[in-house]
Amino acid sequence: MNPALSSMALPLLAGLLLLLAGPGLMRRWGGTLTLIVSVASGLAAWMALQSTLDSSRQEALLGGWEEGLAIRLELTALSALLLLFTALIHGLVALYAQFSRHGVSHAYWPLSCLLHGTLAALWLSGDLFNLYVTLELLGLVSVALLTQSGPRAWRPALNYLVLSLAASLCYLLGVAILYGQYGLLDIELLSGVTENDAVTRLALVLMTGGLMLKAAMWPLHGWLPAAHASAPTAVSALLSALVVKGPLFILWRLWSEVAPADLAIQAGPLFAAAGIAALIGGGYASLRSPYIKTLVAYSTVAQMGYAMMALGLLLFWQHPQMHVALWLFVIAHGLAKASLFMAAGEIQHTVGTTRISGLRGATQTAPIAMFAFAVAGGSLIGLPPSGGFLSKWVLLGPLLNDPWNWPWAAGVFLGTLVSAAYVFRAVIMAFDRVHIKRVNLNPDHTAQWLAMLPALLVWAMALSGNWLVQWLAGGGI
Amino acid sequence: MTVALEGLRIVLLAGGLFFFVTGSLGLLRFPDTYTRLHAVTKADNVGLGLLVAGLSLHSLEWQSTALMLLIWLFVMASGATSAQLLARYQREQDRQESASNGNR
Amino acid sequence: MEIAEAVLDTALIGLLLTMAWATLHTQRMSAAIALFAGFGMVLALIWARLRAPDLALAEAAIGAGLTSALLLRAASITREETIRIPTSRLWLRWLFVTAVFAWLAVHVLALSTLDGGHSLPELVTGQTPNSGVRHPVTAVLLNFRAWDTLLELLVLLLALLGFRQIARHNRHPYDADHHPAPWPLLKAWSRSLAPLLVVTGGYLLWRGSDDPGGAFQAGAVLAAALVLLRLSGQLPVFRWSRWTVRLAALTGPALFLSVAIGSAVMGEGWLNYPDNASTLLIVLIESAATVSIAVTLAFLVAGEEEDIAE
Amino acid sequence: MTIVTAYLLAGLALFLIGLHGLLTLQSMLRRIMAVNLMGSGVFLVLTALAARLPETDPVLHALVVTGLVVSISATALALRLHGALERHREDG
Repeated sequence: MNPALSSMALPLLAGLLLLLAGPGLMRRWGGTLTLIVSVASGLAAWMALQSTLDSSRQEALLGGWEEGLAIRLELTALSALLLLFTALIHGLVALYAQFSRHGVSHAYWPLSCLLHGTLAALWLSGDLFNLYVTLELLGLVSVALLTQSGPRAWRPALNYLVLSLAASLCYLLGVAILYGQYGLLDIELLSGVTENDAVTRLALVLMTGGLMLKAAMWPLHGWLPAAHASAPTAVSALLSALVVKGPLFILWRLWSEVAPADLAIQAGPLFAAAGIAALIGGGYASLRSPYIKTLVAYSTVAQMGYAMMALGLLLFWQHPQMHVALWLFVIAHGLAKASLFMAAGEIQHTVGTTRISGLRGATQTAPIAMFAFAVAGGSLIGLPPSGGFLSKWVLLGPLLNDPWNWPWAAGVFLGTLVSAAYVFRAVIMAFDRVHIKRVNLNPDHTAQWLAMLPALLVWAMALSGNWLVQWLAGGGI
Repeated sequence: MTVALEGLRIVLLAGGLFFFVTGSLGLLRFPDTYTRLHAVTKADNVGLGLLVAGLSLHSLEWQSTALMLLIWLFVMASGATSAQLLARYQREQDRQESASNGNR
Repeated sequence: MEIAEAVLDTALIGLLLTMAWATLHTQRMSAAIALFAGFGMVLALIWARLRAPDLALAEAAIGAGLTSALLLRAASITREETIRIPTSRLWLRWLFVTAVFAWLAVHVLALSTLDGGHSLPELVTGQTPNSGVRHPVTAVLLNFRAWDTLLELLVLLLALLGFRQIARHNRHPYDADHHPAPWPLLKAWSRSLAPLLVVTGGYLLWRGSDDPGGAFQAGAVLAAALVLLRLSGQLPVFRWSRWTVRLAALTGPALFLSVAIGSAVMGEGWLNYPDNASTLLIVLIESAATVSIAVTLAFLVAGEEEDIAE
Repeated sequence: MTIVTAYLLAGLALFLIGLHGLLTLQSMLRRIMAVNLMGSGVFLVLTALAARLPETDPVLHALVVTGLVVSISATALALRLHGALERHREDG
């Protein structure tokens, strides 16, 4: 358990030290310290992952008090993998932010470290109220990061802050009702006690509503496109790849552990249907958006719908393969989305416009960034060598082998079709070399190569697929 | 003995209530800020004084009475000062207003 | 006594709900803010009524005091606008709200009677003696659920960082002539009030281990003192660029985190205070937290005119 | 109609008034106040639940103190953002 705790404490400590150091030192040492912390935290997460392989579930009761009283931190193979994933994404984005020309202001580094620490605290926490505080922390870090790009981001940031406040209050009301009924805040103790009555259903509905709003799942996604498109490139990469996944993780824990089994089975199809609606709604909005970054932001909404569908099917069938598919998808989507946003940021700076029409001839003017965009887009669609393909393959396995489930498989194919539509829309525009959009800036090659890095990692996921599957399935669900 | 005390307590509390009501009534009915400030600070302070006297008879321990007296003193001090500041601020607003429509 | 309590409760609840509704739906903004301050006070009364003195202290200092100061400052910037109350299909909306209320109320009513044996409160009172403090709420805040309090200090710090981000794009740095010189009366009053507030804050902090009080209430009272001195011109503009201010704002979370890591490395586990030193550690953490809460809240309320040369 | 039920229902009503205000009001300052009311409603529900025991439940009181400080910090940031937006719009 100690390596996981150190993987969480390192970024928090680094963030506080950077803040204390002040602007001068932050400009010079901010980037390197953040990179070192990400690498160290990643190593600690790797050791935690290895330790979970033999004893599947480790836990720590903070302060040494008994079960219900102390806050419980749990480490499973999945949370260790998510710790590693968070450290990896933070490292890649820090690398990009450090070396790209239009980098980030010096205040970005402590906030990125604090975001890393908050996410680690969220993956490990096993207490409902502790999850409320981490959710609130996540919302405030995202708003602080959002306001970095100056006045144009203030209105979406304010909208996001007010809505995420209301969402976490809905979640807190649900926690209050659960505590009122069972007198417990600990997830593991609650899972043994909850039964399928009206009060528990009401509490779970409130908590799910709050979490869906924070995870920008389809009917409640309004705030995300404006917020993620107006943020600086590195920030929107972090927000889309990681911050949106926090509430999804809590939703999964809620419905797979706290909710009674028969209630979860009833809720499964609802989630799956909402997921398909999100895939189509988000995809359609992404198709119609005239700006590159809003296209990528709406695709986040669509892909979250895909995660919701995988969650719904998992709840309905309790099939271990669905669990593996859900978390493979989360990792593949994180890497792909980080690469997409970084590539989009680079293309925008090189081409000089934020509109999709400016992409004409981008394969000529910004070749490496466009290649990264296409590769990451391929993983979003699920084209073979990528992580996205791996997760869809694992999901479709049980779906296809008995005819009753074919409608769900049709939903997955429809989602794939829609995501293919909006990715190829941008890529085809880039190959149009007849009337190339004149480029006024000399392209920044190092940044474009860095934008490609996560896309290559998504492809590498296909190679390391069997370890990932073995960890997720074998290491304890 | 206690009947007299009881009677006195009720009279004091009723007096306090009366002053609070007149204070709020003054706040609602008076035309401008200055007169409202008068109503609120003066009437409520006296009301609070009577209330403190009535309540101290109720408990008869010197600690709570001393505490209530301290609170009353503090409310009077803060009430008087904020009334002064508000009145001064209002006068400045009126002066600016008269100056602006004077030279318009 | 039964009727008196019923009258008190109906009065409080009636006042609370009407003020809440009025705050959102009155025409003039200044009236809305006055009602909001009143709402904060009524809520503080209700916390006292529900036998929660810690909350009454915190609500009065934070909810009614600092939030209203923040709202007044925000309202002074926004143009005085009388809002157009959306009256389209008003009754339909209110019908829907009452329907949802009825649905929620039916379920929540089942909670009002405590049927199952809820072991957690007895567990807390049982364990409080060996938690280093006597007051159970402070024991929960700083020992049993110390991880929540640490994360929550980070929440305050992050609100300040977000505040700082906006200041960096702020083209309205503090210029002395723009602000009228504070009146002598205001200066005299704040000079006599500030020591009183500091003493009360210190008292609340110290009493926190045995009776209601503690870091948050003390921090809010000290923040009020700082804001008062700042607005009356006796304190210079709060500058985040000066390292002393940064150190003050960061002591709380930094000390708490180092104690947590120290207990994990040297002691038995994360946030597991050694038994003989738990009281000392809690008092140390609580005073550091009070300092950082006071500086952070003072910054959030009166730190707006920041110099952008940082 | 014990005290606990009365204040539980008052908390719920407060939460719904805040939620309704948040969804229907246009002025951002009012929506920030509405979110504050929602927060107070949830805290009232928590404290009413704490009052069920003869000597109130310390865990819930600690949760509400934490919630209060979380809501003041988020409100302060929201109001600062709103102020910056207003001043930005004035400068054009």
